[in-house]
Amino acid sequence: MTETLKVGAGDTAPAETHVPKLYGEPLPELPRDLYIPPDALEVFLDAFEGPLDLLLYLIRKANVNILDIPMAPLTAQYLEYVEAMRRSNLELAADYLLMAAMLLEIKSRMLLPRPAKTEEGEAEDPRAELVRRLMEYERIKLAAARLDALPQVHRDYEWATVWVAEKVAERAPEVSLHDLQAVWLALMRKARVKQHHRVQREELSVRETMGVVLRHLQGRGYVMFEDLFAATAAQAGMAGMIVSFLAILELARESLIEITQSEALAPIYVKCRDVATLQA
Amino acid sequence: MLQLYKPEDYKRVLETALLAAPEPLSLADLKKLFDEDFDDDTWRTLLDDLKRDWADRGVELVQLASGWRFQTRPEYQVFLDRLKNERPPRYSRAVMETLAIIAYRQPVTRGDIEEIRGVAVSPNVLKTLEGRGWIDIVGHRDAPGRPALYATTRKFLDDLGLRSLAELPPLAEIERMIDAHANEAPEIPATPDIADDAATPPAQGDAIPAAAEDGLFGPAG
Amino acid sequence: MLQLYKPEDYKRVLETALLAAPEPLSLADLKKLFDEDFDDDTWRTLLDDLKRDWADRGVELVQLASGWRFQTRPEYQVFLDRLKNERPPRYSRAVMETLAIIAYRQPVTRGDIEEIRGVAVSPNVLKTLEGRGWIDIVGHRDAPGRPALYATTRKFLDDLGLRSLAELPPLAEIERMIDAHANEAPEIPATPDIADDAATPPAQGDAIPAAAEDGLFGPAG
Repeated sequence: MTETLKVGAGDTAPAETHVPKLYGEPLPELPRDLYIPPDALEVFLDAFEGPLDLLLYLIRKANVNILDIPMAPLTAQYLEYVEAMRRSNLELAADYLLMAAMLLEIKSRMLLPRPAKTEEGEAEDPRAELVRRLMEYERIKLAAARLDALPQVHRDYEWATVWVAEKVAERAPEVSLHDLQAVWLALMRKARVKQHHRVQREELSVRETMGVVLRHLQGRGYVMFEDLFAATAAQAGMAGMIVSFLAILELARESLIEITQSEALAPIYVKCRDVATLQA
Repeated sequence: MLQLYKPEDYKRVLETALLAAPEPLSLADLKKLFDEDFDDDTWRTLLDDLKRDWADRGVELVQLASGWRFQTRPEYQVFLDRLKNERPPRYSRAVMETLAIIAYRQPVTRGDIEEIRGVAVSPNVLKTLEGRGWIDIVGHRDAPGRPALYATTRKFLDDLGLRSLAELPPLAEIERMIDAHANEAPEIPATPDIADDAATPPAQGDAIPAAAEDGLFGPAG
Repeated sequence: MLQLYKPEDYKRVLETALLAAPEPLSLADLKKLFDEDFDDDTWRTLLDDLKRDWADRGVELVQLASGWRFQTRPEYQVFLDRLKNERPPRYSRAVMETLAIIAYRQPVTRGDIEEIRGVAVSPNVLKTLEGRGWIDIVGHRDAPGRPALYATTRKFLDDLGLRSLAELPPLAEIERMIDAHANEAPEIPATPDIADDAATPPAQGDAIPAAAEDGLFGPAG
């Protein structure tokens, strides 16, 4: 594994020549692609999202294996970049300085003899954490580019938005069967409470109910058989219904009412025999 | 880039732009869509054609003062309303009680309603229900003043999703529920026949108002 | 009221509702449209049919995280852009990388994002994404300072045309690509697209100046 970073062949030699020294350490080779005109440095800096992005650029540009990074030249290039920034009086982000310290620390640990192998296998490479972070960042960087490539509403397409032509007429209230039933139930309950004492006081008699039925039939022509029960049942419940039935039979027997049914199971209608004489 | 050759291609771009535009698009706006400069007759043809394409849909292309836009047809409003979460307005208690009384006791007079409710019925209440087309007068009772008899209409059934009055929650059942609540203690065993009779609503419940209208079962006189 | 008889009639109501809805409509929403209760297969057939009807148009029916919606096809955007006064801004790399970390590693704290990106995260980046309604705070990590945990929203999926996070471009694939590249001998040129992707500094226009973006330290001394 060579310890020099390959540099693009087309790169021209820098006009400025001086002995590159970083923190007193001479560089083995000039990191040519890092010689940037000072006024372009700011633009260059802006192009990177941080030290990890810059390191990835240096590694990919040199086309070296990310799992076996040559630490010395990489560190040298990185520091040269930091130094160039310092020379141009550009403000340096803390993150860049932090990374510089980390690179120098890894590099120095690389110079020390490797510790003995552990039980699990090879000893931890001093570069392992850096490699892990670089790979994770590269994954996210690619993912971000992929996300950005996805069609995005308002940038790449629009929602269809058809105008809703609202009618000017106000919205009619809605009534459900359930509402209707609940109201009726409440009405019936109220009616029962009102009539409770009367029902208790007065005895239910067939004759009295016959009067109720007659009154109910008065002026109505044909009345549904069931409605007669409904009218009396509302007043006296099931007992009232039985009394009503007896009263209707008695009225029919006395020929005061007429009961008709057109066919079996058809509705049964009840009608006063002589409306005129019964009118009050 | 998408290449446009036939009039169909242009129409498709036009349609897409109009469907996506939040505001009506003027002819000047629409002209920005294409590099080509059509004369107004061509534009008119394109737009008329597009309008015709949408003739049988729930959405139509209309020309307004400020330009062209797609909008929903009024007939579809009732469906779109169902998607809204806002609560629909509600009728007052007086209107609901009156409606319930008419539905279950029809035909009834205003006096009948007042008797059951125990309070006077405002003419507005009946007017509201008549205005909605849910009740109408089906005759007059042969009594002093010949009071009007109210019954529910076919529109009432349609609007409540009923095929006939027979599908109203049965009266007897409701009353059994009241009984169960009111006098829990003395359970009088009902003769099955009677209970069944009372619980079975008339087969053609909605035929009653109609019959009264026809004068068949109308007030004897 | 409009009567619906044939499947075509139902499809037309469906189409109208979907074209007019300001938000995607879920199946539950769509079911509110009709009195009839169709089973899911019938719904699927109706929607698939409708989708097919629009196959050759500039607008398409798509299924997103929160439901169904009509949207214009990307090929037509070049025309629609001509009607716009301004183009929507492209997000900076800082914003997109932050979004990617939240999307793929959610829920994450600001500290997690900084750890992965290797730089401080400006509050503006998070504010931009929150303002778009793409991320929100879903809780707090049980750690010193109880940092907020960020996650992506349903709107993020809707706006990017995804039905679920599972439809994000797979990270696993990206990892394979990196691995394939990493395992090659250093002398052999890398797979071109990866090398290009990773080694090409972004166009200047995309990047927010680091000084404004990430907050700078004092001059190195």
